[in-house]
Amino acid sequence: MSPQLAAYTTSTGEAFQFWVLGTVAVLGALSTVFMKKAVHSALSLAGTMIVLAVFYLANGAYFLGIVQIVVYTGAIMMLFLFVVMLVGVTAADSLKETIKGQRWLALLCGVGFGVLLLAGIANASLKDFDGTGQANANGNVQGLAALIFTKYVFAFEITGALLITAAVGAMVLTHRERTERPKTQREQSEQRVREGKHVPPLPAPGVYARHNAVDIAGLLPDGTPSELTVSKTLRDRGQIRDVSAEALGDLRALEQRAEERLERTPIDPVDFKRSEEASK
Amino acid sequence: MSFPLLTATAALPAVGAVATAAVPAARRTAAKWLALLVSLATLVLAIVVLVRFDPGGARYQLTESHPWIADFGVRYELGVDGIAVALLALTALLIPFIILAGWHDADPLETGSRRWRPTQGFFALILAVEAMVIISFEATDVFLFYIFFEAMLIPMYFLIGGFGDRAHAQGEEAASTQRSYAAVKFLLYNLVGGLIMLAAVIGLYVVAGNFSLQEIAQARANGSLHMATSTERWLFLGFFFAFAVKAPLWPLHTWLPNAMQESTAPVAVLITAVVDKVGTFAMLRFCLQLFPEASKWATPVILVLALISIIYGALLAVGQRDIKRLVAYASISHFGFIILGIFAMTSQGQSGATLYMVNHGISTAALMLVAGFLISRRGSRLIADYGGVQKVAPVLAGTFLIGGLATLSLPGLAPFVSEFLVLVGTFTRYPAIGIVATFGIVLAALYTLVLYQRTMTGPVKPEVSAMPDLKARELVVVAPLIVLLIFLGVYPKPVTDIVNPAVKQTMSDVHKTDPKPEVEAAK
Amino acid sequence: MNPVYYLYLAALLFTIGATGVLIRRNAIVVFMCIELMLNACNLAFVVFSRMHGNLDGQIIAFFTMVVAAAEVVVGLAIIVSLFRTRHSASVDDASLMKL
Amino acid sequence: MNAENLIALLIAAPLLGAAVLLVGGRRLDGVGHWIGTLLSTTSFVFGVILFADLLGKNPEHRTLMQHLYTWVPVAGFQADVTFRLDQLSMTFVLLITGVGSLIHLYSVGYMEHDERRRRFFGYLNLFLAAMLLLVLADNYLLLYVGWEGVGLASYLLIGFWQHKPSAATAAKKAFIVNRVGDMGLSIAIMLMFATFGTFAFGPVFAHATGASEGKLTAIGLMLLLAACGKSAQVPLQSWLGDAMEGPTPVSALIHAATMVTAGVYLIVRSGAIFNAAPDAQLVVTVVGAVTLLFGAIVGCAKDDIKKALAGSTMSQIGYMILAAGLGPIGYVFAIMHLVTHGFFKAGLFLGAGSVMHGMNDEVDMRKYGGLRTYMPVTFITFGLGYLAIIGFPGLSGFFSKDKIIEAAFAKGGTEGWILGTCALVGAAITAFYMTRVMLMTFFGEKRWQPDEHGHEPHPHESPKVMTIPMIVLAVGSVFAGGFFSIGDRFLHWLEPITGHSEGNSPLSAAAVTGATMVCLIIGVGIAYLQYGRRPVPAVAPRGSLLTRAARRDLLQDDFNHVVLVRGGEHLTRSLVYVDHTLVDGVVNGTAAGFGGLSGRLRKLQNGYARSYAVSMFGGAALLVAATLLMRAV
Repeated sequence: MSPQLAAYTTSTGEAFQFWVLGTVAVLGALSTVFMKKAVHSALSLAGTMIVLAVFYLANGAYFLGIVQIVVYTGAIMMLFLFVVMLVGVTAADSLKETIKGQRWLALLCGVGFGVLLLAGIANASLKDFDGTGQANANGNVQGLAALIFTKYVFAFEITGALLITAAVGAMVLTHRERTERPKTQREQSEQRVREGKHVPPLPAPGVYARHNAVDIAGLLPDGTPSELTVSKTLRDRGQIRDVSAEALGDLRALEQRAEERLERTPIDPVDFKRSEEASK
Repeated sequence: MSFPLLTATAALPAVGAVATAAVPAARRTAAKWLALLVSLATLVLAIVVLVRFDPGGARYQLTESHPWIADFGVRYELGVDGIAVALLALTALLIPFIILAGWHDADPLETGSRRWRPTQGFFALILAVEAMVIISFEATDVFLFYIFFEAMLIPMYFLIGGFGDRAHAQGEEAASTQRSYAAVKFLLYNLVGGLIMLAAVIGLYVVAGNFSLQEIAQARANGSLHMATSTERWLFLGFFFAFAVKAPLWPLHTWLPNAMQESTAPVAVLITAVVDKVGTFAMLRFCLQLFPEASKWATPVILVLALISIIYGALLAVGQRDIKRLVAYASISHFGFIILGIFAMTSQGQSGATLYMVNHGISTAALMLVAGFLISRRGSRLIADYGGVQKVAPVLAGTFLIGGLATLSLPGLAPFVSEFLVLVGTFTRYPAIGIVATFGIVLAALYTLVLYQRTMTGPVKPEVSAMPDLKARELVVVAPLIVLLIFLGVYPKPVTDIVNPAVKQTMSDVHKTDPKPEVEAAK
Repeated sequence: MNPVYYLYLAALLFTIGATGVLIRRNAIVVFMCIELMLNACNLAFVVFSRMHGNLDGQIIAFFTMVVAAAEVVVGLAIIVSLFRTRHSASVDDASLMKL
Repeated sequence: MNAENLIALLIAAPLLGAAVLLVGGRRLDGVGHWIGTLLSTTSFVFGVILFADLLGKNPEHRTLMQHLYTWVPVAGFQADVTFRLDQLSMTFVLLITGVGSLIHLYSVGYMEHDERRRRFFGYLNLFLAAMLLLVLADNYLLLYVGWEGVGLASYLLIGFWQHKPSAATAAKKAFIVNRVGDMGLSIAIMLMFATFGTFAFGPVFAHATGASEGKLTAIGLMLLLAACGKSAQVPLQSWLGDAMEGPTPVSALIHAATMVTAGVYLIVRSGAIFNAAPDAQLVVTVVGAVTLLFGAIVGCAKDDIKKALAGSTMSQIGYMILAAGLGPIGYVFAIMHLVTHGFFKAGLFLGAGSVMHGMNDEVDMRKYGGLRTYMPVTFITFGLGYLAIIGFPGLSGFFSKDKIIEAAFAKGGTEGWILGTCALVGAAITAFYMTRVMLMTFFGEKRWQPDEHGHEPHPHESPKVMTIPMIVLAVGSVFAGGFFSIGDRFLHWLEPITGHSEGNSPLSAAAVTGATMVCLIIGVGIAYLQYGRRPVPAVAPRGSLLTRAARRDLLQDDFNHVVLVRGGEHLTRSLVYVDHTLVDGVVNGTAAGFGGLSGRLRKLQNGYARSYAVSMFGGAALLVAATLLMRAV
């Protein structure tokens, strides 16, 4: 881009870009906060970050703009997604507040802080924009490099040390060394017996071999679904498909047909109707 | 540069404390002897100070001065006047007796663990207290004084909370609960006082620009340092509050009975005869010198509080059932006299108050240590558990009686002289207060003699019938104190000669002269 | 348009991020919000750089990114190990510090 | 060698004795009593030497001063250890050391079986030293030392048998009541210091007239309070009766002959002050008059021989105080009565001790009777003492008491009449109760019975070591008065110190003597009718209201008990409560308050990182606000 972009006033193009992308950035930020699922939040954030990268470019920080996209959005946000995948979905995803008054206080503080900050910026006399034209005269990357390896060399070295430490730290934190022998199957079963719950293996999902998907709860003898049969992650996500009503409906229909054939009086049409509805 | 004698008097016990604490666990007796020898050596140094001190000379003598924290004008500045010398000598004198009296107080109950070293700790703490008290008497830098005034609390806290009477009516667990209550109470009271004083010390620095007592007092005297009236009053109150807690003055006194009751007799003596003296001493040295006008302003209230202390302490002593508590309340009454003497602002009152500090130290030590011997024999602090001891242990009873008579200020024993001086000094300026204070001497007779009657006379109780009389070690503790009580009662001139010039200086600091008699009859 | 508007935007994003930190319980989302705040700061730095006509602001933003990367690595590691031991990624479950 | 230098030795001898005997320990048990007696006698010998020296001097120069050292030197406050030996103190020195030595001798026999005899003599010597210090001191502060010193000795001796709770209580009571008096003395000294700038006798007396009368009256009243305490005058008389718990020689020496008369000494010594404070003098005479009647009435009702004598002592000292309050008219006679009283009352007590010694320490007179045949020496000496005290013509008491009654009338005006009448009535009652004691003890039927162990007392005469002092004292009680009065020897001896004036008596001396005689006869007569003619019941009859009250010391003790002891107990108990709940409660309450507050605040620390974050964020917002605000201002 041309140096005059970084001048005192911006071109109409940049203004247009700002207003459009700025709106996108804010919306992205908001949905980062308010999306229920972590994946959605992550994606929204990635969007906001890309918008910011564009803004960096617009402000003459070409290097940073690229880094923002490559490193930040490309690497870090992917890391986030991996972790979301690892951790799965928990009850923490719910937006329901558990600490009393926390939400109202947070909003109050947020609004207050924001207003004050905005007021502060408005108050400051920020009329003079030198623009980065002069600074980027020898190229933005070269300019940055010159600074990093001269003025900020110590900070740079220390940052390097920080990164190494962080890498080692992350490994130490996530590395799990087995300090004890893992339990054998026998010991596990003995423990189950001792605790007295789930003595047999957990029941499998699927009903009557009609459904064998993992998200369909197995039915108990009375026809109600058993939560135990479905994996915890699905349970937490609320992604269980309940087919008990359908099964019961089928049973009813079967019985009715048997009645008809045996020419007995039909039983309880109301129940029948309901089961029909349920099966839809 | 001459030998830093004053530093040496404080450093010796400090070093001794460290050395004593370092004695291996198994060598308990060696630790005791080491502590005793150190305290005796300190006494020798104190006597050298006493001899080198020239009553007619400069106000502060044997001075030492080195910069310490240059940015704040804090200096390591020592110097003694007559009052400080007297109290320095008293402290150095009493510590060997306290150590000797507490010879077995900190023996561990079971000798198994090699890491358990209560004995070493006990004696090291006593020496540490001695070092800090001595340096408080010597410091002429307000900040230096403050540091040690406060630091004293640490070893005292452990002495009170860590060591108590062996036998306890409600069992060891209850005893340790009460002990820690007493220790915490002691600490909190004194910390609050110290905190307020800290604020005043900082305030003083802001106003005066340095911490040197001599410089500030001089600047105050020649008018080059002007303080606004209200500033002076606030600063005065800050200082006075801390000293009144330490002294203790009614109604800030309630920590003393608890502390004295729960600690062993030697530690109780340490509290009331040594540590508390720093409070009254500091009133005389800091409150009056630094804030003469505010002192005069506060005098009426302080006198009334002192008067209440006298009467209230004595009345409560009458009502006590516990020997040590009784002595504690008696001490409160006596501290009332001391404060009365200081703030009566007459030569007699202030000389008397200084003399009183010395005498009270000796007399309380005598009474309390004998009481401690008595308690250790029977294993109870309750007066009602005794009776007829005089019959089985006449020497113990006799020394106890002499200690008691000293407490009630019998003429011929040291406290009489000082008490009378205080009364006379007060009376010449405030007749009504002097007269009411005189009631204190009647009440003193009451609580002392009631105590003696209930414990020592009457039919011999079966529990005390096998009580042994004083042993040689105990006699070595008590006899010199009694000799000293009699000597200073008959011939107090050596002390008054040292004290008088200092009092004269203080009187001129506060711009007060003694009231003139109606008829000039004295030649 | 005055480039100051970028600053307003940065402030807004920062506030949204901060509010998000306060109201979300999922540690991962909280982390994202922190990233958002950092990014808002970076934007401000870049705009300051433009304002002053030198590159120091960009340098700071660069360092911020590096530090943010380190922080994310460690933070996510913490979340993972926390999740392993407590089977939860809720920040409220990590409240052992209370008495 | 100058005679002055002997003065300190007067005190030093018994002091040495006390120190040796009390510190010496068991080794001295065998000889302790002789050491004590020897040193007391030594002191007496020094006294006699000094007396001879004084007699050899011109009456105007009979004051010897010995300055030992400066005691308490504080700016403006100068207390010296200086002794003053003049005619007044000389009189006392001779009385104290003389009677004291006799009683030491007597005690050798009386205390023979007491295992703590050495200590007893140590205490006696201590008493002598303190008493001598009291009368020899040249300033009030030194006098105060002696004053409290005798109090201490009295305390130790009353409580000598301290295994008896009654003795220990009596000792404590004596000391504390005395302390109330001592308070008066110390206030008096303070007043003197504030008024004169000194409290040495010489300057104070010389400038007494220069001070305002109000101050002098105050000093006088405070001195009177002191005297009341020490001399058992109303209202501080209650301890004397109980003090009879002590061994009898102690009652004789301390609580009859010497210590209790210290109050009289104090008033006479301070004559210069009282002379300038007529109001104070009036109060002194009133106290004296009241006490002489009070003591006499109490003496009438007591069945305990020692307590009856104690009442009598109180009454006789009342006479002396009365005389001392009359001013120069009475000073000499106060002292003269004091000396003669010292003889006969000591003799009477020793006699009583001798009776008890023979009667297994029985003190109830109703269990005596007819003892004159069993113990003739005691009977005769006691009888002579009896005649002396009731004022039988020619014996000591006659001369001294008669003079006091005369002096009372000589005060003039209504006061004179009232005081004189009181003194006369007192004389009659004295005659009554002393006759009663005499009759109940030595006359009538024998009334003693075996005690609960079945031991019947075998009354017998006491050993020589006890009877000799009694005889000497009896001789004194017979002749001392006459010796003093003939040619007004005593008057001339003391006059340079105390001054003397005749006053203006509305009655002639003969009339007073006549009236006294009449009173005497009435008193003796009534007693004879009541106790001589009729057998004495072995158990005391219930008696009239007055008798019953008198038996209880006219209820004064009950008053003390209810008001002071009980009231004091309640006061201290409630103060202990207040201290615990209120003064300490405020502190503990503050502590509890902080504890509660921190409990509340702790709830804010809920452990949720998000909560903390909110507060951080809020803080940040506030900081921004503050910054903006500061910039705006």
